[in-house]
Amino acid sequence: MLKYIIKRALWVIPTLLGVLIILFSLTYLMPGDPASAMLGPRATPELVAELNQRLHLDRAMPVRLGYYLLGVAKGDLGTSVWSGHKVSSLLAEALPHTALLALTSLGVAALIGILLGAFAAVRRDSPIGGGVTIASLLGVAVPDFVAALLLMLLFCVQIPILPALGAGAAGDPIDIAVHLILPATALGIGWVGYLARLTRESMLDVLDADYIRTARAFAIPRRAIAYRYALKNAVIPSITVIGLGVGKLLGGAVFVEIIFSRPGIGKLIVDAVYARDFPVVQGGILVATILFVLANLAADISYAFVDPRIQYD
Amino acid sequence: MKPDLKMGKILILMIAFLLLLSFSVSAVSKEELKIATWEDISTFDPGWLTSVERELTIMSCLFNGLVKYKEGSWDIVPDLAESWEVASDGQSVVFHLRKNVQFHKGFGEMTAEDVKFSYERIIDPAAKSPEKGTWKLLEKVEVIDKYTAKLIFKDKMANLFTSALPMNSGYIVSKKAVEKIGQEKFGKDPIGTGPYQLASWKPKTHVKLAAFDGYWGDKPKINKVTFLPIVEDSTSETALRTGEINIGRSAMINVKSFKKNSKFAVYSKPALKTYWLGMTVNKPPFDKLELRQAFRYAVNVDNIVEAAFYGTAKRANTVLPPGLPDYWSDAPVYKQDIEKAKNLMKKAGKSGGFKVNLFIPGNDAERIMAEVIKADAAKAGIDVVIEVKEIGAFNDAANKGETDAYIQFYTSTIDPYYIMQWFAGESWNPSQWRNADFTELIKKGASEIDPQKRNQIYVDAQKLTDKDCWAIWLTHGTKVWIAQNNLNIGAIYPNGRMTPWTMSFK
Amino acid sequence: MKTDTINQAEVGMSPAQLVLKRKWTDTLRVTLRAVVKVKGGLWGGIFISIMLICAIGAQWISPSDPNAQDIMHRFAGPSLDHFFGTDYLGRDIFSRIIYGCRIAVMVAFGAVTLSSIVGVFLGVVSGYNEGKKIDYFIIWLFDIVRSFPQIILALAIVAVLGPSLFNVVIALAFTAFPFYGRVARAQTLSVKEADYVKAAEAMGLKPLKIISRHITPNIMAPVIVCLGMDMATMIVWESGLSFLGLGVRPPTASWGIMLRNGYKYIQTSPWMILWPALAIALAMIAFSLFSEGLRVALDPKERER
Amino acid sequence: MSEPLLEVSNLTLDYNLGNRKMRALDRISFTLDKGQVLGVAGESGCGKSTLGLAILRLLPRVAEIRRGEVLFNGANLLKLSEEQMEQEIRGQKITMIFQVPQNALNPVFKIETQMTDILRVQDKYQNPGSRKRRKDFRQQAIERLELTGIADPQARVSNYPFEFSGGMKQRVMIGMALSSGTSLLLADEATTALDVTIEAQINRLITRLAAEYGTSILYVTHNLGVLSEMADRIMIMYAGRIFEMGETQNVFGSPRHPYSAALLESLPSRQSKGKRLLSIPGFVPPLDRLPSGCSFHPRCAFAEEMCRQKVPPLTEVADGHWSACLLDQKRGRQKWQWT
Repeated sequence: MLKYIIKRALWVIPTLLGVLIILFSLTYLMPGDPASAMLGPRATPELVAELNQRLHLDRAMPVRLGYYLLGVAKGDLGTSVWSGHKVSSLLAEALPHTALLALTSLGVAALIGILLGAFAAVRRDSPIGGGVTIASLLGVAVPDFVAALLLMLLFCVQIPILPALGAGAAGDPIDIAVHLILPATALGIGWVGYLARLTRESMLDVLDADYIRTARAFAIPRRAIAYRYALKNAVIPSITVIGLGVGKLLGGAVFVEIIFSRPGIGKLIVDAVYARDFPVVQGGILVATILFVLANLAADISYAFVDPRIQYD
Repeated sequence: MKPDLKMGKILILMIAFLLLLSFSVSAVSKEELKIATWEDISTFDPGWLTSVERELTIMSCLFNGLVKYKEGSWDIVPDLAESWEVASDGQSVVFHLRKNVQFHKGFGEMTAEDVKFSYERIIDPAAKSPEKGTWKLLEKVEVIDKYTAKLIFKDKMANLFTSALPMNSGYIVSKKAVEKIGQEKFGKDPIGTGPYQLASWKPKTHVKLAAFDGYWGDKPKINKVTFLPIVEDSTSETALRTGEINIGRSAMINVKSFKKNSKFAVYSKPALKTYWLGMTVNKPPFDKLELRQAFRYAVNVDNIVEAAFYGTAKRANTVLPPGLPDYWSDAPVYKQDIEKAKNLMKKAGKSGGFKVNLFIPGNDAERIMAEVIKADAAKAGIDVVIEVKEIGAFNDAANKGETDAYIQFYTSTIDPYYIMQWFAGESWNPSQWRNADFTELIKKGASEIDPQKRNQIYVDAQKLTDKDCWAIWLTHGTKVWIAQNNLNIGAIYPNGRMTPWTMSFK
Repeated sequence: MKTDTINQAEVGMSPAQLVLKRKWTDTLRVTLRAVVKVKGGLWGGIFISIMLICAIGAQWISPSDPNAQDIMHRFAGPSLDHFFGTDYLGRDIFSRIIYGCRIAVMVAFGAVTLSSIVGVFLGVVSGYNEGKKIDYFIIWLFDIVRSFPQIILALAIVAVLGPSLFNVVIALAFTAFPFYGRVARAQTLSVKEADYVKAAEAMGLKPLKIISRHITPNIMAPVIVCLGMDMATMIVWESGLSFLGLGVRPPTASWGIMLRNGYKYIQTSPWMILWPALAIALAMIAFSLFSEGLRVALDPKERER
Repeated sequence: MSEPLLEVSNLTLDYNLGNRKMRALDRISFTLDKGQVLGVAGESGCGKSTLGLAILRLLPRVAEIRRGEVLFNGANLLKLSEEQMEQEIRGQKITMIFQVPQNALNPVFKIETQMTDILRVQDKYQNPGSRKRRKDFRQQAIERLELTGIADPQARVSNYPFEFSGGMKQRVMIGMALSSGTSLLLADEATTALDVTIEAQINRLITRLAAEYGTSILYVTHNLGVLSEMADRIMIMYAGRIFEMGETQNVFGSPRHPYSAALLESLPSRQSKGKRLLSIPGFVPPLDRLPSGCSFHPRCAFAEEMCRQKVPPLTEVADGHWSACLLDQKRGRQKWQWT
């Protein structure tokens, strides 16, 4: 098992190196002089010169790349041009909010989606089956930021019962939970339908498998067969999808955080983009990418936990 | 028991739990005041502040100056200085400081040393402070004794008491603190003498202030104030409706609906800024005075202001906002008069009409104004072509005079010099208007200390502007604050700036 | 069951040559008929054709000029002369939705074609040179671009290049090409073992010729299915970027910008947000149904059933 | 003769696939005594597997029992409630092993988990109050594996199914299916998927354990060779009907139905060395479009006009030897010689 994890982990390193190089080269795409673009209207000549010096913008490309990689290795992602805070501290503050949002939305959606899918498969002819197909279509149809807008319209504007702002007072779990309801629903809603349909289809296949018939032949209770024996097999396709989905989810988090003014990596990146605060943009994307790569790794590993056959190939 | 029933039960339980949570939404907890602002503050260092008006509400909580505007009006009253004497030649002022005033976070008592340090650090050429211009007439500060400081000037400084001392560059910082943590860090961790001190600052997320129990003046009634940077008006409106913020703002169009709603109280004040429809005077068509006057009669200012500000703002008749001492109260009010406009055009040989390029920035107010101007001007045969430009490009093009007409706004302070100085100079004078008498008047005004003489100088300057008709004044806009009705908002300055330390919950 | 008339001459030809031999219009007709047979495909097809018609003939179809402002009647509700009502500048929302199709279609087709061309080319090249250095380099490239969360990378690229329709297409294409690349590479790995490829190699054809003549046509089926699905995603991302103010420049009518304005005036007129949301949702459903139909039509296993 | 353990009478069953109605079992009647092995033979698609599933009521949704009774120790299994089937019959009195051992075990659970689950369920039904804990069931499972001849069961029990070969997996199934409480084992093509050497070992294991526990077996297979060694009595089925039934040596010795004879002739054996083996022409008819009369007549070399009109009833042509062939009944014992 360990060999398999290490193999997967080692492959991440060259990928991340490539990610850093692409992130670094983005600044070259910037039209005009990056420093004055970053400073914008406040660009007095002295400030531009000072920034050029601080970000080594005036040196040759390989030298700058070296500085950048060295900096990232040391954990120093530079300082925000706009607020003067260290990028790493800004990210450290924003990360927990995004992680919480991602985990709750994906977690709850996966739980409800998979259970709904299994439920629809067990009750094959019930209307639930049809409902699941429609839900999955809706899930695909309504992108997360449109769902966020409609949810806000419904629960904050028309019937103002849920908060539409921020992530709640730190340390007050109820308040944090209440501030999570709408954003997590917006992000997760697409997943419920999709995972439900995926689980329902694979569950229907699994229920026809021989080992299920064996279990019935030995009088294992019907519920244990469906929700333990069959579900563990049926959930395998969902796990890969969830691993890949984290990337899409992080993308969605950007919009949900903006719409609900929630602190987080997404909002940090977009605010930095508006303020042309490039070190923060680079740092934010790097962290989001690392989150995504780790999530994929986690999915691969959990895949092996669920399906033992994976460990050995 | 059927397996699927159990599943159904779990789902219903989960949904019920979520709903239960939502009803326990704690309305904004009593002792914390939440205020929505436009953008986040970029630095807390009074000497390095750039966009002034928006950040003064926060800065005035953290710092005091030697003098201040009395809360709710522009009268100058003592603050950290109990009294002062102005030298007969006006070249120096001696301030007697209040005793036993403590700085935040245990940085000790405020003394004349701090006053000297606070001003000299701004005029120090090496420090490159953006406020250098405000104090260019200050030569140095002398420490007479622990509680007495003498400011010495190169020349008489007219706006010392009106827009220097009581504004951000006049705030007193703790010398010990700045020397200990350095200017850059001080921008993130300010030490002043104000009623509140900085509790935490998360860029683009919130600024949390906590009441300073060692404050020399009367303690604020609310001990926690949080400023939330909210860019979109609609987000602030929604937060007001769900009770998440105490004070916020709304799009102009929705102000009426908040006024009607008993849960809210609406406070609106004319903003200290002026919108105008400017004409470039150094090239056709507006190099001819008659055509400028014709354009003035063609447009209907009342319509423009009503459309863009939905009735929340009044029209402006001159560059200075009303309420300022040197406001030209009997400035002429030009009503739309198509006939007069046509006659003037015939006199200038353009009876068949002419084309006008109108540049505007992308925000909604200017867009709406441009549309109304285009519709009215067409009645007089003037064909207005609107071009929307991104804010940076708009300012460049307007300042270089690349357009025939433009819609621009400048913010001002209670000191007329602050806004009128630009029209005498080269930069930020979009109409390219050069008038020697006007420039002479502005220079004299800058060093005239006697208030009556100073007011007359600025009124004459406004008359000159009206005579040359290079600008059609539109409005001073309005600053609207909407507060939950469980809050008495205390004193609000004439331009809408708030004073959190005077606020309390009912 | 009507069986396809397969004459003896066509036996033994590679599927792609079969396709190329028949006029491509026949293939299109056969595929479309198959797609339409699939339950969802029909509806998907209908809505997509409506979108295409709106995109091409917007100026004739839309009742009024999308940028014509009528300040006095702004925020008007749906009425006879403004089916969907008017926005904050008094512009007719119905016409803007129709013109919005144009942006959506341009971005969807533009980004998808660009990313598939680049992706398929790289995929086939790397698949064909399996195990060589270039294969590892291309796989490395795919993995790097794939490990970025797509919309976040697109957002950064547009921010750097400056928001415009062209830059949006470039950014979206850049983030999407690895998906086509991987599909193409996987297909190439299996197709390059086929006898008609071995035969071509035996005849001494240059690798580039083999790739273009023999391999690429045979791997297009799964790629085409990806195209359908991806168009829906591209439309969402364009509107997402426009929503953030990083997409198309106003005053062009794009669904994303209309969503942004809807959000800005959510208190004043809630329905302003509904129409673009509805348009995006319908486009998404249409494309996913259509590509589902496409998948079933092009998947030989499914067709027998 | 002792009172039969299992008595199936006039069992008729249809599969409703969309608009097609397939008669999978047509008036099947037979008896099975305690400790006896009844072989059920016939080409694939003749309904022999459906028989096992019908007895244990594990039929798919689309199956519908039209008529008939299945008496087990006097109780009609078709009338029992689902709870009764689970609590008393399935996995306890009647057990079943299936053809493809590869996926007979759940791939994502350890052997130990699957075995202990089954043992716990059985224990719960047999002695409700028992306080046995997981450790006891694990020990019981290891003993079962030992009985089936799996080496080092202590370690192997915590392996996953994919770590076992086909034969080993079938041994696990047999370990579960055959225990002291089992009265009837339904073996559905139990060794067909295994190679010949393993097949012999598995079949010997089944016979040994069945004898030890006095379990009767319904051994379904298309391989007559296996039945010749294992089965006491043989039943030959064709297109859902019984064509011949009797003592193994009688049926092998003197088949009373042309189809049985044909099956025997297509069987490689010492006698047929050097001769060409028979392959019966034509195909097994689809169950929803059966030929009239005797459903074998289109392929039967000896068919006559009456075979086409009348459906031959299953009649006793000798002591304990039944056959359903009009010609045989008319002409008495015949030597149905195909080649």
